[in-house]
Amino acid sequence: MMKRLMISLFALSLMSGCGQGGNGEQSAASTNPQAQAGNASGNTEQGAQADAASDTNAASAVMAPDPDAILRTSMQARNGVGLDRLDQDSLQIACSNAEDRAGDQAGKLREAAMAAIEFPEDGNYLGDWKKGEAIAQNGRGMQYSDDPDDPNGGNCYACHELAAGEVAYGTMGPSLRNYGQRGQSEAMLKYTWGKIWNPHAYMVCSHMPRFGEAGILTPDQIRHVMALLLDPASPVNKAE
Amino acid sequence: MAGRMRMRARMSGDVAEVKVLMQHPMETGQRKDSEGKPIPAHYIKEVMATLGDRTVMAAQWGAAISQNPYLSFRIKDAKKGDTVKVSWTDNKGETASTEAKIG
Amino acid sequence: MAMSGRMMGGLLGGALLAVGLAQAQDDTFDEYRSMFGDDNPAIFIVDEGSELWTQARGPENVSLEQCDLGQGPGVVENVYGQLPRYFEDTDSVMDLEGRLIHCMVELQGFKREEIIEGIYSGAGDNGTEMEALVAYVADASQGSKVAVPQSHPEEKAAYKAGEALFYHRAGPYDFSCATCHRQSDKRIRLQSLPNLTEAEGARATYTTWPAYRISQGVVRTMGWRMRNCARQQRLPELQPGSEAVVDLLMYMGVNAEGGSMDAPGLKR
Amino acid sequence: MDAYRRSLLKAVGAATALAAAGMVPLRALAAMSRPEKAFEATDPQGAMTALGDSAAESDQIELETPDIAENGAVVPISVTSKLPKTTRISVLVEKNPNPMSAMFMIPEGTEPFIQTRVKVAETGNIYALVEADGKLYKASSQTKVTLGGCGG
Repeated sequence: MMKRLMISLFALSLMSGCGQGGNGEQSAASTNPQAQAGNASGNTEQGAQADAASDTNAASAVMAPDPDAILRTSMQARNGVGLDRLDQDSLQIACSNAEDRAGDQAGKLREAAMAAIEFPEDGNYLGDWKKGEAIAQNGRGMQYSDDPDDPNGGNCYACHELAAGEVAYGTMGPSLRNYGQRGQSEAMLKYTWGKIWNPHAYMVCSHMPRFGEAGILTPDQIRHVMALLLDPASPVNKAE
Repeated sequence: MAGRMRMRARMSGDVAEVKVLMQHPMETGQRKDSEGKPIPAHYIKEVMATLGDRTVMAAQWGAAISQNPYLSFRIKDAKKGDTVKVSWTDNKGETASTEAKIG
Repeated sequence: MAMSGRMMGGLLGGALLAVGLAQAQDDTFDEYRSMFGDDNPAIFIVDEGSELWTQARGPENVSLEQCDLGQGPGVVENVYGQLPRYFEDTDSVMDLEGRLIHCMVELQGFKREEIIEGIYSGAGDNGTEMEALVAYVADASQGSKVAVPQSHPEEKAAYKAGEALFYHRAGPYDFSCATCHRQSDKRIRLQSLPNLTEAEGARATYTTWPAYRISQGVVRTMGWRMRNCARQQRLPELQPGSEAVVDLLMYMGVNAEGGSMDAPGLKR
Repeated sequence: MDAYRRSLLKAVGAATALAAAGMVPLRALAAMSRPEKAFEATDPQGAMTALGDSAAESDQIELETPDIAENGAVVPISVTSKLPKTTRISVLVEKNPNPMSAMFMIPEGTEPFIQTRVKVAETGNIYALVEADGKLYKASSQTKVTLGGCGG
């Protein structure tokens, strides 16, 4: 049967990830992006002291498990979803820990995430909120049970409260009710777009998917989601 | 899958409380299986319950009763040890029945 | 700032000091679930499982009554809460489904690929044999205490591997098990999410799977449940009885220590 | 494996069904005529009129349904009638393709109480129609049906 897959000594720097912690995402309705960014960097110093305390002594760890290798023996490709899906990038490796911290790599990862955001060339950030609502409701996309020709959904309702009247919303992320009250300043458009494109630009090791960076949603789809959030006519910004 | 039934009948005060579970797909005819083939309508249409030779409940069902139907009813003037029998007939003419003594 | 310090984002980011609004609202569906009482159609599937257990089948035309689920050949009572565990004959840690597959191959002569091919029912299909067998074995453990062993070195290693897998982030959505299952009182849509990193959530989960899924009219096993989570992580298809399933189940089972088995459960 | 499985289970089911050959023949019970027109109606009003003249609202009918159902495939309901001489209880689900779901005959000596589980297509009303002393009464209750799960 399957012999346990072990590797003798595993580079522990990855395991002891710690550092720039998840900064509080202040309630959506009342923050402006500058304050947000300021907070994020302020945290790095606190993160640094925490690193030193939690570093485990490399010698004491004898056999560390290798989840990547275990998964590759435990899974099979189906409908075009192959083992390549298991390939981790540096962000995933850095964030794969109980603390959800990226340790000394946090700053580098955040800058890389911010730099790679592709803002709309024509400067047009807002699409059709009705299409945005459909994207937010659609939980499918990129699963081996999905039709690859169908557009991916955003599944925003999985984690966020959005439109008034939609009872079936999740509570993993903050409520986005009345997000439109933040207005449509250049800074707000850039922050909201960047947050959807790659949340790690603002909070490294966030559990929100990188909708733009990972190619889950197209720029057009993100424009529609932006409208759902910011268009005054959107049910997100309506009382009832 | 159809056929199995489970019934519990117990005195609760001076009334016999009967709970029945029936194994039946209760297909509406509008569903498809995992290969996408439509599943034909297949549901219980009539249910009968007797206490000894006295009819204590009769029902006419549509396909909107949930799969593996659950039914509960209460009988007056019944006592421990009496036998309750419940039986059903579906739209394909299949039948099943079960009986239990009131506990 | 209306709220300061680490708020919801902190929770989302999993910072240890999660101040936030942990609204411990009761579950939206408590009323709905309580109206089912204990009349669970899983009993029909348990009956089928008990018949399958004693029926001579497969190329060898023998029953499963010699299958050792950890408490000796043919012993079915109170085994579920002590799995996964290390098995001498295969020199590996195995979970219930992996063990049942092993017995169906070694004793009854079925081909492994055949068992795995149709192991879980699709939407709209009747239940499968594995689902019935697992329902039967789980039912026979009703009320017994969860005591997943950590005595053999391989069992300890499986727990460690399970914990590492639990926090492992991969796939286009960067999800790990922890994304959904490391916080309490959280939900995806209206689906409440047990926190599997601590006793309460792990017990509530480990002791109520397998479970009759009212929306599908079949009993769903933990192997099916994990395969479906991996599918929604946008990862490839997780195989029943595989090492990742065993390690993750070891992690959940040990965290669920002391819970009392109450399966098959009744779930959405 | 699955096909093999199905044939096995069918055999078991058929055996059980045949064993029931000795049960009371249902057709013989005259009181049991099936209101086909009600079951075929595709709107609640049509189903109700097929059951009898207009039903008056009554607070003597306790209709218990969950405020919100995690899944529309199985919605527990219970109906208790406090109207004297209750002889029939029917259950209708407003937004179902065929609202008429079930009719229960309540003979003398049986409590005017029924509990079962029905499919509810979408958020809407569930109606209990009670025939008591030859007249028709009704009560309704709203149940919200959500798409359970994580949306995947």
